[in-house]
Amino acid sequence: MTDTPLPPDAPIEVKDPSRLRLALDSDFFYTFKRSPVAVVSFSVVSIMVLAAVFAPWIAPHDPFNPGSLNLMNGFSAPMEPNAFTGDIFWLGTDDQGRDVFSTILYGMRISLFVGAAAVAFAMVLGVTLGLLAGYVGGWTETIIMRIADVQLTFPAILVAMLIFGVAKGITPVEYRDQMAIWVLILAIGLSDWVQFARVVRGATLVEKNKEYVQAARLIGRTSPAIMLRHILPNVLSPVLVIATISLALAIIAEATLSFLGVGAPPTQPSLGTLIRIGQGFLFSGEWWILLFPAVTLLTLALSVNLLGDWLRDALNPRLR
Amino acid sequence: MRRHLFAAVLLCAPAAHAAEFTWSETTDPQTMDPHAVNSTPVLGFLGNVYEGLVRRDEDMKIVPALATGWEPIGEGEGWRFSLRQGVKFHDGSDFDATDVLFSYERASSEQADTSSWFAPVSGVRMVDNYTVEIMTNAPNPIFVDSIANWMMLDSGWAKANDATRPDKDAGNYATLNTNGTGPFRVTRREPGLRTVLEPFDGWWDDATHNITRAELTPIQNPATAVAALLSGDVDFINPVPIQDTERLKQNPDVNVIQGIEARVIMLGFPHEAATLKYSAETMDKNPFADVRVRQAVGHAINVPAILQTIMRGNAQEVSQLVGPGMRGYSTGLAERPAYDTDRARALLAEAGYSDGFSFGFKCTNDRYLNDESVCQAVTGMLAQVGLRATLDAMPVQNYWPELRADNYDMYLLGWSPGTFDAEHPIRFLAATPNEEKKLGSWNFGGYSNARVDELLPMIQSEIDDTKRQGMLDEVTAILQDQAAYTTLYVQPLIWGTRANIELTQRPDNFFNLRWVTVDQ
Amino acid sequence: MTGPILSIRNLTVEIPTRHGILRPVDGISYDIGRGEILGIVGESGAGKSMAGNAVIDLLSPPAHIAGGEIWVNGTRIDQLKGDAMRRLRGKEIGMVFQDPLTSLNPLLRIGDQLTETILAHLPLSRAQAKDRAIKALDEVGIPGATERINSYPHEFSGGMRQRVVIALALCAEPSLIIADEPTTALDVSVQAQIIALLKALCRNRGTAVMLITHDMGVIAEAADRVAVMYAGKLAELGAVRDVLGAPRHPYTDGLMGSTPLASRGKARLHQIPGAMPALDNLPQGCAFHPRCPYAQSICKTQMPTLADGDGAACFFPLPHTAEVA
Amino acid sequence: MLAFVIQRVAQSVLVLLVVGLVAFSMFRFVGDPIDNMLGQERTQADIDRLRTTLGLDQPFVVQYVKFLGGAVQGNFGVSYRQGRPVSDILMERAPATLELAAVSGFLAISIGIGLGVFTAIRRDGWAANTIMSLSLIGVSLPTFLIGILLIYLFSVELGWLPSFGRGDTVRIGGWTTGFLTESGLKALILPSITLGLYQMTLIMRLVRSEMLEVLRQDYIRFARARGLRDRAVNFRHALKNTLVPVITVTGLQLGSIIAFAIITETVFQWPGVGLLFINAIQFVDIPVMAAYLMLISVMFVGINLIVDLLYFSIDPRLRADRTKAH
Repeated sequence: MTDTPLPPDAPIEVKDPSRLRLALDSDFFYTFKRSPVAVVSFSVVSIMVLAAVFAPWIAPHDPFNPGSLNLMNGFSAPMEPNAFTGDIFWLGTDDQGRDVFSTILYGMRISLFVGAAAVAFAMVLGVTLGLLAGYVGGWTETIIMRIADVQLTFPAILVAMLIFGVAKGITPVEYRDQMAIWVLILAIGLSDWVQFARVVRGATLVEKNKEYVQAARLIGRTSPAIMLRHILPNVLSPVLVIATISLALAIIAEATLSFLGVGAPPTQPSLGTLIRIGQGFLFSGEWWILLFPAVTLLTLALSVNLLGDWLRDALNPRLR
Repeated sequence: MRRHLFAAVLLCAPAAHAAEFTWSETTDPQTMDPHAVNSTPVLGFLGNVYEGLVRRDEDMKIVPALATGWEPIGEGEGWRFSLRQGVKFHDGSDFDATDVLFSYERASSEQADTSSWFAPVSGVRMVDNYTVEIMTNAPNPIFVDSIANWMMLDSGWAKANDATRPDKDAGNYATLNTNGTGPFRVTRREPGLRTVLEPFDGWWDDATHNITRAELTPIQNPATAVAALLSGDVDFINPVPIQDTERLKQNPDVNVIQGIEARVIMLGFPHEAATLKYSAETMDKNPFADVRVRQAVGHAINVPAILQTIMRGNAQEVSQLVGPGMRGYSTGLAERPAYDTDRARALLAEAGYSDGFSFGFKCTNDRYLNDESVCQAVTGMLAQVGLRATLDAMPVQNYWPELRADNYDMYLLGWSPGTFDAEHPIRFLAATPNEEKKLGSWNFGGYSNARVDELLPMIQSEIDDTKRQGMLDEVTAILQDQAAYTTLYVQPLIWGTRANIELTQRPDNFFNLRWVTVDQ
Repeated sequence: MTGPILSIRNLTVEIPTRHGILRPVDGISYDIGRGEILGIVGESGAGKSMAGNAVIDLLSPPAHIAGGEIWVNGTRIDQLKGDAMRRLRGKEIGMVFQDPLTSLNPLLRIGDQLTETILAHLPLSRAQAKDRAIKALDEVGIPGATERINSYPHEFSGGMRQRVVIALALCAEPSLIIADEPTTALDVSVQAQIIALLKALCRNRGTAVMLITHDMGVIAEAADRVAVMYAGKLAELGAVRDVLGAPRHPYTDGLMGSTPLASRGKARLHQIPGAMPALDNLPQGCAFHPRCPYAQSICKTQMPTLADGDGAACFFPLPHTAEVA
Repeated sequence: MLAFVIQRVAQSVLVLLVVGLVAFSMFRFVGDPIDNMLGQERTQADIDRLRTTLGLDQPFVVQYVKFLGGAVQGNFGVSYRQGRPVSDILMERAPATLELAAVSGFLAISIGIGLGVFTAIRRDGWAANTIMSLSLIGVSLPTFLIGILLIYLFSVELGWLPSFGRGDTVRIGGWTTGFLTESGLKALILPSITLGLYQMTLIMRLVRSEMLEVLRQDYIRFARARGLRDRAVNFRHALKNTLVPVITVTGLQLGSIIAFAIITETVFQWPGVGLLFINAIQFVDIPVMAAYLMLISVMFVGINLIVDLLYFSIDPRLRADRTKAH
């Protein structure tokens, strides 16, 4: 082993026990094992995500292909053979004859996709602007924070409606269905980034004056490098916590938007659209159209929230 | 002993003594001015406050109101009306011919939304204080029908409050206040919140209702409206969501009143378009211009299935532009094209589209009853015969501009005839669009047929009923053979009331308080 | 009242963790008499603060007292729970924390914090409590106490704030003060003032003080007797003169060797090799033996105990006769 | 202090201008208002005439400047749907939303802080854990569903509470209040729970984590070491320090209550500005939509300002070095 000194930045190849082993008996995983809430909610979330991803193979029917629907199957109760066609559906069918169980799986796919993408978009936008505002300060900070004020004025619902109007005005109809999903993501994301920005800005202001940042500046690291490699890791834990909570809220926001008629397209209902349709049948006796999607949404959002809660306590060293 | 006495007293109280009545609809009437907006919610509500020369009875027949009688002048150059004497407006002033003249000038003015009713009118003359002559530029047998909703305003009151013309832009005194001759006065108006009516004791007709106070509060969310009816917060809701009809019928303290509305739901085609706008297969011709393709659409849609599930058996199939029970309905042509997917595929193959084609299908999602669900069902059925539709359902305020700009390959349309006569839809939907003659203004597809255009004026001026009906049947037959529109069904009209309420329902969805009785 | 204010008999504090049960305090015993200052010294992590917190029952769970007895003014307090213990804190045992910046509630005036504590223990009217508070501030050397009583903590310097903390600790006339590293956060000049203040208060009021520090200089300055702790156990106990002058435990000797004392002139400082063992893998026998230059085989197997009273827990206490060196 | 307020007010005016511009530019795509204003038998000539009288045919910039000109004098133009000045309509409908927001805000804050403190103090107690999980339901179900279920339970099944509307109100000067009538109060219960539940959960979780943080500070240990009662330690010492950071976030939360009111008002048919806004969108009543946005942004900016001022008054450290601009 030649003993020329290693360049300061080169990663030091230290032969250590497998990374997995290290992760497995780290404190983080230790507290995870011991907290029943975390284990249960994590498994529920993963089951649901898997079910959503493999929906086409699991679901007995394809609810999104209008051709395959038989309208006469509409409103059949769970497990009871339909009066006209004799088909049996585990969780019954909705007004279009769509099997509620398969539509929940497909719907969850859209809800999770929209939720996750919206939160990711909000996180990236919020964190970058937060870092910029906190680190650079001065005019940039004021401008970003005032933009945040403007953004807070527009609640998610409003942003979605306006963007929908604009998007519908522009895109030709055959792309409209795909467009609807992306508009939803944009709308929910746009109204979420503010909280990321605020938290990151606050944390950056604190980290900025710390010695290790001044040290990094001393050895000539460029500002973006400092922000990304030094400040960001220390700011990540609150961001992660907000991300989990926002994921649950984003899924709910999509449901609320569809209640106002601005959600996913009618031929591809998301979980939220299903609940909106189901809400219409609350008094008419077809309880299953509302009950099952609502329970699914509740469990999904509850587990994501519980996971987020546990994550916040686990990641927050001082609280342990 | 005391308890019995108390019970006894209650029993002998009059069966239906005076009562308060609350009802809700999805939309609040925009204005109190009877000439400002020509829409069912507004005219339906104001029908309780203002009155016209004539009015419709419980079976939609025209009966005298402020006019006691009328007869044609000469060979149909116009109509002479003799007015009712001793009629008072709510503020006590008298009703006479000057008010009719004034109401004609106001209702036919440029600012009024009801000016189209007076297109056939050449002039109005006052013979004496209680006789009026309305001259028409051509014999017009259904003129009296078409002015049932033309309501009389008091010229004195309008001039005093500077409301001689309806004001759509900034609104005026008549937008918020009323002074009619009708059975009820508006005592409180909070737009969008609540409107309160109280009986007008000086009414010329005898009141058969027993209401002391009536309040209309709009409820937008259907589920909340049903909850309000079930919990007794309101006595009557219009409409009852279709899916809730079964459940409400089983509920002892709620009644469901079902009938058919005048609105016909149909699918429209781009007759004069050169190519399709939203087709994935780039084609240089417009398949819907070929009658066989349009007939294939008619055969591909299983209307009975739609009525059975989405409409819960509450609607009626229809084969022409007006529903049964309307004047001029062709009873002989009541057959719709049978649901026959093989026939549909054969027709498509015949027309050269054996493996079908894709196209854009535009729909509303908040205008007609369950419109979005029906469109989804239609999309599914058409897909089974190879007609691959991309459904685009949107709120109604975005819908009309899209249709006017021809941004569709097929569209959903609902039409309710203003005059409850078969001539009305022909004038607006089937006549070749013509701006000056105000024809075919809603004929987006640009359907045009020389014979139909030739027959329309003759129908409008034909006094003899049987001859008029013959011509109407001929037009209906042409439209059916050409499959100009694929008519689906007539919308149901479902009202829900508390068990202790009796009222009368009419196909025009006008709600008359004067026919309501509440027994405590 | 001649007995000791505080007497601890083989006090043990345990913390159950996933690596097994840790004993930061493992069977220590000592007394503090009236007006006496007992210094508790040792490297950081030796369990000094843990002992102090155990006395006033402020151990943060899962740490808890696992054995031994604590007597204050002749009454046993380690079994007291809830309100009984609460009434004791502040009234019988006062505590002074290390960092004056964080020890005072930033949003409350110091006057309010003082009167609040006084009224919690003494049956006085608000006005009497206020006078008492002003007298307490005078006593700890705050100039212009009557005006300053209404100012906020952030309006005082570090040294002044520590004086307020001491005033707060004393205002209910406790008979014992536990001072946990009271001078560590202060700069040297202020340290001397605070030490002088503590000694004066001790003499005038006869309060017993448990002075926890890692700074031998402070011990030499302030303490009457001193207890040296190593890995949760008492290494040596005795009067300051004897322990510092002629340390009998090799660890104390090592500590003295690495403390620059005026009396030692320019003698080279030397450093004890190695580091304090972590509590979860204590060496067999005497915990200090891996670092002890005089360690013998017995040290590696058996645990030396401290005979009650002064002395050193070591099989071969200094000064060594020839054969051992 | 004054300099700070002036600076924030200047920034707020800028925010309002931007809000107006963004809102106005988007309205052109939301639909064509003319269609809803004219009945079935209108002609193209009618449409064009109305378009010119409403000034909708003028270029976008002209419309925007005209709108701003009016807005400055408090004249937001005339509602297309009701044909009445928008400012009158807003004045009529604002009390309903403000009262609902006030009640649900109060509910959210009082219960939020109460439960937040409780779950922080009894951190591992079973009661605290159940409250924490139950409260999650408040954030795991969409507001409209909670509303409908409450109506179903309390109005339809039990019949205790009205299912919609605001009950009778009493007019005092320009303001109509529901607090003075029994039916008004009963009508307030369900909507304020629906609206407040979401905010309450967020505030509770925030207070809990802040309180846990504060309870670990030295001055709390010192307070305990001085033998103060738990009540004094938890409430006078810990709570006061917890509230400082809570105030800023709670201020923003209350702002979003008004925005969330849109859904609650739609479900309960509550005659507030939220419902008015939804009607305006369906009817493409641009003046009302623009005025609503302005009203909301004024409220938001106002709340932000109040929150900052509150921050100053509570934390003496800030008062000391006044120059530190926020």
